[in-house]
Amino acid sequence: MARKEYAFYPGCSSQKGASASNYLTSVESMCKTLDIKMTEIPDWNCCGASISYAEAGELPRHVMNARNFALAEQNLPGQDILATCAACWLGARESKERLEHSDVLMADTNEALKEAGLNIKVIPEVRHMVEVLIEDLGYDELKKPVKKPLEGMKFAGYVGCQTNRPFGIHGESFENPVYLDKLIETVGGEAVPYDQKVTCCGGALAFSEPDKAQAQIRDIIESAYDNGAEMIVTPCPLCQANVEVYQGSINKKYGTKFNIPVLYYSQLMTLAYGGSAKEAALDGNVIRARKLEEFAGR
Amino acid sequence: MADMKTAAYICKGCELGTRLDAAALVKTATKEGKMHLVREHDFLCSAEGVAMIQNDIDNEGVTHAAICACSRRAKTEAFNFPTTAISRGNLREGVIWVRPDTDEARETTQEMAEDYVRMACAEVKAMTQPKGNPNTGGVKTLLVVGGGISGMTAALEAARAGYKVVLVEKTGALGGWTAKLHKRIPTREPFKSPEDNGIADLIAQIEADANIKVYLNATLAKTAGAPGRFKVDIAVESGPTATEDVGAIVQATGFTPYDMNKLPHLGGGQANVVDQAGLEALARAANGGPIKRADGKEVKSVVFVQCAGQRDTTGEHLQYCSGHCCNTSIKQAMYFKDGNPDIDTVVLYTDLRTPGNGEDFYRSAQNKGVIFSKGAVSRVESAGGGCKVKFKDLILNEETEAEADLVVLATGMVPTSGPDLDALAEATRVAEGGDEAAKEQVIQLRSKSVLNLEYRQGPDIPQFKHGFNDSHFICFPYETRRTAIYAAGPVRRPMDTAQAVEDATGAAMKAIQAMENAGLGRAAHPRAGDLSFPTARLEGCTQCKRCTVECPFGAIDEDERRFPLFNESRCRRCGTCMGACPVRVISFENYSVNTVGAQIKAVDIPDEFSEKPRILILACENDAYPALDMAAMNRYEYSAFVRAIPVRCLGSVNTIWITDALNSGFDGVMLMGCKHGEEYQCHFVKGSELGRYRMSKVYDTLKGMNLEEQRLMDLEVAITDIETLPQRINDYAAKIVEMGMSPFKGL
Amino acid sequence: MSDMNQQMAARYKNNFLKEVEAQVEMGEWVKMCMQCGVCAGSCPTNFHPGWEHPPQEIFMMIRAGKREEVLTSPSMWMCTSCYNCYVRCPRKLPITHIMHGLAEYAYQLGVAPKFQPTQHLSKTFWDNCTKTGRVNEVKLTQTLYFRDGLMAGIKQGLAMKDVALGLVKAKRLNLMEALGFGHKCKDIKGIHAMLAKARELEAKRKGRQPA
Amino acid sequence: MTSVVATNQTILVVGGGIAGMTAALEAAETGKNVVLVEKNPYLGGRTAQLYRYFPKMCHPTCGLEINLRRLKANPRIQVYTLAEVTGIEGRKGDYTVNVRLTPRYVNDNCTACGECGKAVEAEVSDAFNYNLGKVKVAYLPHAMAYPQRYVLDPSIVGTPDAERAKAACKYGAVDLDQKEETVSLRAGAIVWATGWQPYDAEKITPYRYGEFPNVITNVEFERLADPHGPTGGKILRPSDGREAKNIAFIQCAGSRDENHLRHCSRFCCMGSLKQTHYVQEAYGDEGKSTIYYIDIRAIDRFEDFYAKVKANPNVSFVKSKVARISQDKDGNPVCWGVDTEGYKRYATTHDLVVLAVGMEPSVKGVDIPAEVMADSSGFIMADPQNAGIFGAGCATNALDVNRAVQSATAAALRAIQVVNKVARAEG
Repeated sequence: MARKEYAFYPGCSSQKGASASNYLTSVESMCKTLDIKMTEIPDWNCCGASISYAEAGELPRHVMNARNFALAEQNLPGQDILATCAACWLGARESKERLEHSDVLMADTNEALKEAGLNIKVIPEVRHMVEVLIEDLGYDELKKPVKKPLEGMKFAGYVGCQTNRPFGIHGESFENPVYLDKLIETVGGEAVPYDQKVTCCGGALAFSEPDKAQAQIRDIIESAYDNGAEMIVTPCPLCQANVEVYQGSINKKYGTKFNIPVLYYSQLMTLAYGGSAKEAALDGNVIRARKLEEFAGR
Repeated sequence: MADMKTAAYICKGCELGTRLDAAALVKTATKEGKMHLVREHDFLCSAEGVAMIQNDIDNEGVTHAAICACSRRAKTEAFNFPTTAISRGNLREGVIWVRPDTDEARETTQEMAEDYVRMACAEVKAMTQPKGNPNTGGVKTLLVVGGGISGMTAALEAARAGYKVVLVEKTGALGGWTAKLHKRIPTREPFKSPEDNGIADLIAQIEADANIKVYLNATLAKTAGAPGRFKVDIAVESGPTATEDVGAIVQATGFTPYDMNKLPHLGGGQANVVDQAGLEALARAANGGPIKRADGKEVKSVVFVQCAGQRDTTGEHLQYCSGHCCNTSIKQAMYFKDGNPDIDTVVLYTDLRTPGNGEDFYRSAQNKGVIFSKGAVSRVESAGGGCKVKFKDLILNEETEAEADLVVLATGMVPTSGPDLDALAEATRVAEGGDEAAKEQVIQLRSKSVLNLEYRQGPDIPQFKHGFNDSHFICFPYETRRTAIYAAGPVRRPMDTAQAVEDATGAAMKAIQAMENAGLGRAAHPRAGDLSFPTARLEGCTQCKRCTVECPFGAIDEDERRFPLFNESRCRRCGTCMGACPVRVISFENYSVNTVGAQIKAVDIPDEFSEKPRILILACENDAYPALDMAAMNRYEYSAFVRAIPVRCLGSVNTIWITDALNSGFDGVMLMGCKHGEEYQCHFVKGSELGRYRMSKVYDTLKGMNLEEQRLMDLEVAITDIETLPQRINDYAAKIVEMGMSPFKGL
Repeated sequence: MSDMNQQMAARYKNNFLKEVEAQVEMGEWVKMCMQCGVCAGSCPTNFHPGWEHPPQEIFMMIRAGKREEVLTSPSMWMCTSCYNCYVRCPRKLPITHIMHGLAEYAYQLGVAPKFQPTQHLSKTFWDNCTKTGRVNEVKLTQTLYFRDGLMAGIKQGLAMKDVALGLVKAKRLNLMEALGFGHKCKDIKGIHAMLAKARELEAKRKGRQPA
Repeated sequence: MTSVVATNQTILVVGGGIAGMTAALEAAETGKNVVLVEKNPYLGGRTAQLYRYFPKMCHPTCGLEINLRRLKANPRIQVYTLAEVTGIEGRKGDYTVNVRLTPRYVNDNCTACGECGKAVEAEVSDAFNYNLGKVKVAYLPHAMAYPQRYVLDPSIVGTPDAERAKAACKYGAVDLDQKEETVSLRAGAIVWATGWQPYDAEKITPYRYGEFPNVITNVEFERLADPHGPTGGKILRPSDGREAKNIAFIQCAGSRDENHLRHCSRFCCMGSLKQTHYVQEAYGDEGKSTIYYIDIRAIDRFEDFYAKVKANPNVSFVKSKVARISQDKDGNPVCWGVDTEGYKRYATTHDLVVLAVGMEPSVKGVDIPAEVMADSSGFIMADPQNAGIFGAGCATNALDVNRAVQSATAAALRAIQVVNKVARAEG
């Protein structure tokens, strides 16, 4: 019997072969150590993300999330929904909030859900993995299993937007959240201070407005370098991808020589807990974190 | 005084005993101060030391005591002997704390201390302890002029405190402008909607209150007398003139809206353009139903133009902001929106000013769909069936226009404060020269008078800025220049009804206080409670009228023989009259030409070969003297050659003190007074200015004595000049040394 | 679509603020703006020269009835959903959602700027994820690249080749998905029925004819 | 044991700032007996911590001197400092109030000679200067502190400094045996004048107060400009002591903001306009001030003052609420935002940023008797039940000094109405 059980909502990008598959792998290893049990919500669907607003309109977006609520409630009663993706978490939480505050929306939503043979009475809590780690376990609990502290390694904790605004992690400030720095320190690493911690990476506009997005990504990486970071750590798949994969084109555009690995907190924790490079899915990084790979080898 | 028994007390605490030769000070007080009783004590302000003094008063019959210890500003609770004349020799802050503790300084420091002992003895002997005059008038009825919300509030609040009130209203009904309001700006949470103007209830309360006597259709024909004994003639339309005895006055005569006909470019005077008062009338006429224009058309769209003829930089219109208009327009926009949300209401503003909880009211208006645009209006023209408002949208940065059935101009408040006394005085001066136009002007100005005071200095209370009867002081909003007469409400300062209620209550408080103190012969602010008062030896008076002209408070009239006629309860005890008198016949019991003159004469002047100049400092007791004290507390040193005497105000400085000082061999005189001019700091209004003006005359005297002008130095000192003041003193001392000793020594 | 545009303008008697309040997600908040400009300053600022119109200006334009200018503006489409404006607004306006809502409305009315890339992304993304209930990243990328025709697509593709290769190497891009071997929901039928209903209800509530 | 002489005809005034002093003085000068309690060791409150007043640029200590003289001359007022009301029982016309007196460790014998201050060594941060500087553990709070008696910081007890202070005092004024005590007194009416506190700037996270040393508050800036402040009146940057010549003033820092204070604090616009004078006074044409604002609220005749400042070429106005502040490599604060008049982006570097923080009522969160009604911002409202407890000054609303004094004068009359009624009833 695991000490914590959750209705797991991995989200599209975390699936096998998808852009954040390494996130999922490392999360699974981490949770194994922490004895967190995650049961995937059967037949869950995409949250629609924030970008679909124009085509989707309002209700369809909420209905997409509502379907997941209904499935979770039906199959995993009493369990909080646990998301690892910042966008999934935000999208689902927004829908929850909106539905709970509007009887009209709620009624329409249930009418639409009926078409899929579903309906919702109570909407489960929607939690982000980071919330669960901090609020349900706490930094002390997270520190206990540390076998190999990541001593002498400097990380820039890149929080970005969607785990931070508008809901954020309880008790954190929008302008200078420190939970990620604390997680880094919990596993023995050093969190460098830098002023682009919550700058937007451009989000989905990395596709549609690459120049503008990449200008922001450049600022983020530059600041991380300037403050002595060897690696960047993030809780968000889109942040991870944007900041990692465009370094090449940014170098072309601005003549920079960026080559900084961008990792998930879950990868660091897996390693600190003694996990292998494989378990931490270090092979999933486009810019390989050599230093960590060696560390894992030791 | 036959039964005068004097005593001097020399304190040895706070290192006075070690830094100074106390025995020598005792000797000085005995031999030179000629005190009947001289005692020293190790710790004079201790219970034991105080008991010693009290015992001398009780059992030795001491009537006059010179306490030579610390500054008069220190240990006031300990050295408090109400029935005894007390002078304070300032040996601590005045001497040892501003002098270095070195052997070479010892001699001059001791000389300084001995002089302060001499001065304290001399001063106290010239003093008598004022007992106060209980016969200055004890009427405890309050006169309130103006029956608007301010006046009615003042009347009711005074009545609630148990005082009788006479309320005079010039129109046929109570209520004033507030009664003309459809509703008023909310005064309580949630600050979301206009609330009832509350006037009916106030009127009912007034009518039910036996302590309040109301005169309608009435004005003041004459106000004679002084606080505690005013006699007012009340002219009642179609009726005999009534006379009332009152003790104090609250002037709550309100305002009139700025005439919008002066704003043709904003459509003032056009059909379909009203001012805020006009809109209130339309709203009342609609009585909850749809608001209609004068031509009967239902208003479907309305534009509010803020700051119409206000915050004007051209000099043509009102320079000031009337404070309430933003909230008022918000309120009026709600008249429309609450009735019919589909009516377009636009407020054009440059700075929206809704202080405090007004912010909630602003938000509520937005929530109700009132549109606020930051725009500068250039023209309002009639177009089609309504108006076209041309303005620059400051956010979208473009010239644009809005159409509306009705335009409301937020014009400002113009106080009903009577004639400008300076203008009147000037006109009167010219008129006395026989100028007919001036005579006309005098009549015309006097016809605007509200109070018709029978005061030498004019029929109304002086105006401050823009015609408002406000106080000049931030800390003292009710510091009036006519004792026991207080302005309240929009006549004092532009304000809304809620503020007017608060203001009227405060004014009533001050008026009640003034009546109570007048009855006891006590002064009003800022020398509150002072029992001393000026008397004149009329035998010596030359009827020069300087005292009557210069009194900042209009306390002195002239009797039929043109002698000064003092109205004690109007007097604020500043001593300006005393300083003004060329023949020195005016004095207070405890502050006179003599109390200061004697101190000057008491100072020991070394001969001219001693290289020890003497510099007299006459320091304003409110700013300069505390600054000197605080410099001492910080141990900032200054010259041992100065001898400082606190004065009530530079205005009380009589030039004889300067000339006496210079004649008796002082080498220099420093005057320290507060800022004068437009932003004057003097709480006796023109005191420091007058003092300085008179000093300018002394320079001629100096020439006559073949003395350098620099022998007299005039410093403007603020209470915060703690560091700079000692430096300025030392610079002056150096200059005097450089100049050489005065030739008048030992003559 | 464009006749729907005229219909709407007519329905609200050219009172654009009222139209926005009724039609745009969170549009009822527009009137609460006090023009402090915090939103404008909070928007990621290296978007030089910035947007054509920042949020607070758009709100002012709405109040000033500049319907055409607002709906055809590219500004709303620049929103990265970073929520900086949202959390800093002293009047608590949900600005991010209002921006999305305005974009959505302009798009539904068919007056949004043509070839606006984010608009295309939005449609592509939604179609992609609702087709099977889950995102097919390869197809998503393809559609994005090839929106302007084959050549442009190849060019784009080449430009992004390194990115793609990197992801493939890292097993984070599965080209097999291109052939339809992607992740899918089981109850696709149910999802489609549910979404069709949702669209119908929303159109009904907002008085828009179904798209 | 302290004993307070008071009856049901006594007026209790809580708070010894300018509002409380005014209420006490106006009542006493009308012949009423007053007990004035103040939690600080001195009277004067926040006005004593201001350098100058708008619009006259005169000095608050001038008015304080007058009020202190009125107080010293008036035997009807009993003053208790280091005193806080802990409970009120009874009703209009007959209250029993508990007041907690914290030890000063210095008794009436003190002559303010300063020997104890010289003798002690330890220092504590200087609350009077908003902790911008330090004071000895035996100190006189400020040059015009009344009562003019030294204070021993509680931390001194049981330390060698305590013995040093005791030994240095020739007058037996240092009394280390003083204990906290609670006295109970009667009153017929109560004036609640507990004033305001500056809004906690750290809560306005985009401005990074507390993190960036060169971001300070308007109240702190008053102390910097004051010749008796921690810098001797020089306007220097906290980070490196360099002269701050290019200064940003950010309006509505906390005010008019539903995330912070809903209300407009009224005084801050005028406060910043005033403070641009300090910059001009200190650096002449080299001193540059920039005011970032939403609406300039220079109400009624204060408009004159605004006009004067606008005419100063060294002062510029930007209609914009600054979105965030960053810090460059030299520790200069950079203001980011958009000038809304015509939409211009800026990222402007300044030497120093002054946050015009708003007013929060001090009563907020403090346990005051149920009879006192506060609005949702914590300001005391006029009580419809017409009880015997009346708010005065900034405890009732966001007010400037002039209006606070007005309000206190009105409150004095309301209190007098109650005790006069009691007096009439008791004949």
